[in-house]
Amino acid sequence: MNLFGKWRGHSASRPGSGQNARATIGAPPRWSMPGLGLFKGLVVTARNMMQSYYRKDRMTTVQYPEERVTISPNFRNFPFLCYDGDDPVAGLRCTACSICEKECPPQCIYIVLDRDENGKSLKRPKLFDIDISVCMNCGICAEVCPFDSIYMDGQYEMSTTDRFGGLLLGLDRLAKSADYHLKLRPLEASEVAARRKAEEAKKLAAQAAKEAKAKTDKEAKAKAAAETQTAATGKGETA
Amino acid sequence: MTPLALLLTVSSLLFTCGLFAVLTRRNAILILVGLELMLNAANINFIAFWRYGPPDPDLTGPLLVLFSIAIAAAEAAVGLAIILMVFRHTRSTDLNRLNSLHG
Amino acid sequence: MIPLIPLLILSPLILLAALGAVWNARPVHAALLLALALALTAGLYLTIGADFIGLVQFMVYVGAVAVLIVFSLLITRPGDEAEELARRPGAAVSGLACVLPVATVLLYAVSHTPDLSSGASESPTLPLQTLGKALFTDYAPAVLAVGVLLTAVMVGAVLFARDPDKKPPTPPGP
Amino acid sequence: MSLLAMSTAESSLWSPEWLPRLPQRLVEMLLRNCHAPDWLVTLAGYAVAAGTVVAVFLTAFALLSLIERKTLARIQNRLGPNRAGWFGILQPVADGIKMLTKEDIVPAKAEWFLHLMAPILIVVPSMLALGVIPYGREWVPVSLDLGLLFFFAVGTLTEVAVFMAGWASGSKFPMLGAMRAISQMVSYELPLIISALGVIMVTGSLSLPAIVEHQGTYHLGFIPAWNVFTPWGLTATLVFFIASIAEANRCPFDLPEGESEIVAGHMTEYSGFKYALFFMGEYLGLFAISGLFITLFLGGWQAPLPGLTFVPSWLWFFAKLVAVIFTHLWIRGTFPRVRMDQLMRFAWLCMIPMALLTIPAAGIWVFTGGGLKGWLVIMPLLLIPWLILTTIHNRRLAPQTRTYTFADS
Repeated sequence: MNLFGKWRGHSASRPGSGQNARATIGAPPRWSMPGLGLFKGLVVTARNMMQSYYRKDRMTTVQYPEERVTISPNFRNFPFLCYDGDDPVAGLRCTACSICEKECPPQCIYIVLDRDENGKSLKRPKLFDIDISVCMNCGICAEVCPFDSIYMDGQYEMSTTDRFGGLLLGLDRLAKSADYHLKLRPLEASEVAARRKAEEAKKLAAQAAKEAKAKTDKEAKAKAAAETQTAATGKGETA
Repeated sequence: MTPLALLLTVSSLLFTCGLFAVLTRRNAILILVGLELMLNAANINFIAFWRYGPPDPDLTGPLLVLFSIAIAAAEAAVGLAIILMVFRHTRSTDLNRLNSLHG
Repeated sequence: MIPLIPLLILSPLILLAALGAVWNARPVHAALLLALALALTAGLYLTIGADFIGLVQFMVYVGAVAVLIVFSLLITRPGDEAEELARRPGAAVSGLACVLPVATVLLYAVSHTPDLSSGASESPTLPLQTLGKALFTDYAPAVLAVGVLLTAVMVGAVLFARDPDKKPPTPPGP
Repeated sequence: MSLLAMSTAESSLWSPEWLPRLPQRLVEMLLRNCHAPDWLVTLAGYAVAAGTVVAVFLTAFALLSLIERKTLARIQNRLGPNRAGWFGILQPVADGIKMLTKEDIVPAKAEWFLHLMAPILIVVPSMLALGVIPYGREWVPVSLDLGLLFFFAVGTLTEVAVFMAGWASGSKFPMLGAMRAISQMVSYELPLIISALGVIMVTGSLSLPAIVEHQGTYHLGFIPAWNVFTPWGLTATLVFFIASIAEANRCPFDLPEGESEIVAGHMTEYSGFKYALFFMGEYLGLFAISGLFITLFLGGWQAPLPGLTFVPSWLWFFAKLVAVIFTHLWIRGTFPRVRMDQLMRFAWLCMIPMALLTIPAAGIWVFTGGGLKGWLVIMPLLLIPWLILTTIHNRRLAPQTRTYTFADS
């Protein structure tokens, strides 16, 4: 009654197909006991069932709300904004350059630049909204950000009963500290931190150099002026 | 009215119904329906006479009904097989369309 | 008169179902009503003591014949309902003209049937042992004949139903 | 009337053997003390007996719907439903509430009357069939002389019901599903009934209690004389079991409702309570056919060893029922669904010949008086055709060798 009979030649033509590969490679049997295949299948499922009660490695189910799998550092979901230090407003890396806003394929980012009373840019966002009901998690915003400000988050429990306000993330919910980023994706974050530190140091050094140069210039200028003065007085004296 | 007369009346009316179906229907399968009704009417007669007639230790009536049921089943099977074959030929079970020998 | 009550209930139901089977314009309804009529007849047999016959009738007629009819109705896609309705009055007249004489004769014969029930026992049951013995002794030739018939029918039905143009089924390649 | 006679035997009222009949007997005693007329006592007794059976099997249905999911989950190394209550024990309740509160949709093109009747007609035959099975030595809800015939006769009603469901829904998938279901049921009913004929021949009765009584002795003092332990009985058991899987529309013969092909077959257009009724009918049918299987071949309520008769007989019946149902679940968890042509060819070219062979085999068994002689005569009669048939089948059904043009590089 081998309804689901051996697929003769089929397994043999596929090298290394699972654990039965060795058994089926080679000459297929001309005749096998009818019903034996069915019986073998039953044995397999019976073993599955029995072992599911005492072999923990068989059961891969994770009881979600109580247990969770640790997410991989490569897991990425909706974006968030990174800030340094403790103050989410002052330490925000974002400069409201709105590159991400322009690059976003589904256009789910909305940025308003903060200005002072004279209309001069304060280089920080007054408004930074991401509509995660529109966002498609592509990560382009994180790619293009030149200020290491926007990264993809690992947070996946975003469900809410408020389908408009609840899914529109503002600055208050987007801003997360650099420490959070470090915890979420240690490798990338420490790299970024090191790079930023180096840049900072370079900038500081450059500034220091500039200051030093300015100082030396000034000194030189003063010296030159003094020299010309003395020269002039000297000339006057000589004249 | 005695039970026998009642059953006989039912059986004759059933037979009439079946005959009517055979005469008026055009769909071959529904003609078979009429035939089944007629056979059934005959069976009722056998049972009625066995039950309400004189004692019948040989069980002639029920035995005849058994054979009649077997033959009715055979008749239905063959009839429907023929109808299916005709249908395959002419794409119709309307007996009025079976008017030419050269299908 | 008490044994008459189930008969009085079942008989009109059988006739109504049969009328429906005969006169319903939708073939599938007609076939289902035929099944109902046959099932009610089986019930009639059960109430008057022919248990075995009733159950056999139910099994063969409802389970096999009615289902077969219904099934072939499905396969053959019966014709237009409107056409059927259009030719109904004429069909009814001619059909009745043919059928009424038959019905008259039959009912006349029934009304002149002598009352035989005086000799009948009160509630006879169908003795299965006797039935079986009779089938395999006195009626053995008939049983054999029916067996041959059924075999022939099975073979014949298979041959008829086979599609002549179809090639023999090839083993299914994956 | 036998029921009335039994219930007057007051002496054994409180023995465990009588436990399932207790409600019925209490009602009868109560009514008799109130000087109710005899017919009323009988009627009420039957009603309560029927109510007991229905209550038992509806509970079993609810439990099975959970156990099936749990077992299948374990076979697939999952956990199964475990949220509603302790180990998911309230899952059937949750399912029931869900089904009952769903909207009951009747499609615009449906025939509402037939659409309504179909689920009812699915449930009724299964319940009727459950009524004639002997569950215990003293627990036969309705003892019919023609019990087996009644069972099969009532079972045929399911086909009509399935057809009604498929046709009355007025759409394509139900129609296709119904056609598949009917052709499958008609094809597998034949081996089902024919394989039961051997039992009838050996027992000489159509009464199910008599069939169980006939299997009540023990060979050599410990091998129960069940029909399965005879050569013809073994063949008939296998044929009957396979046919019963097909009759119950279960995997691997669940083509009528093959989800991946035709949505849900004849149940596609049903929702809410009617859909639940279809499921109930299916599961009750499974119980009924498994109960009949146990009665015919596995000795009914007989104990497997002579020393174990102190356990109430109905407990043995239900233990066997659990085993048979578990086998059904196991098979469902193991085998993939067959194709329509495989199904048909298997029924007509393998099952029916084997079923037919069990009839002469049973005759020879009776004629030779069983024992070793019977085995020696009958085994070749059954084994050789089986090997020939299955070998032919294997050869014809085996898929051809695949040749990969690009994949093997």
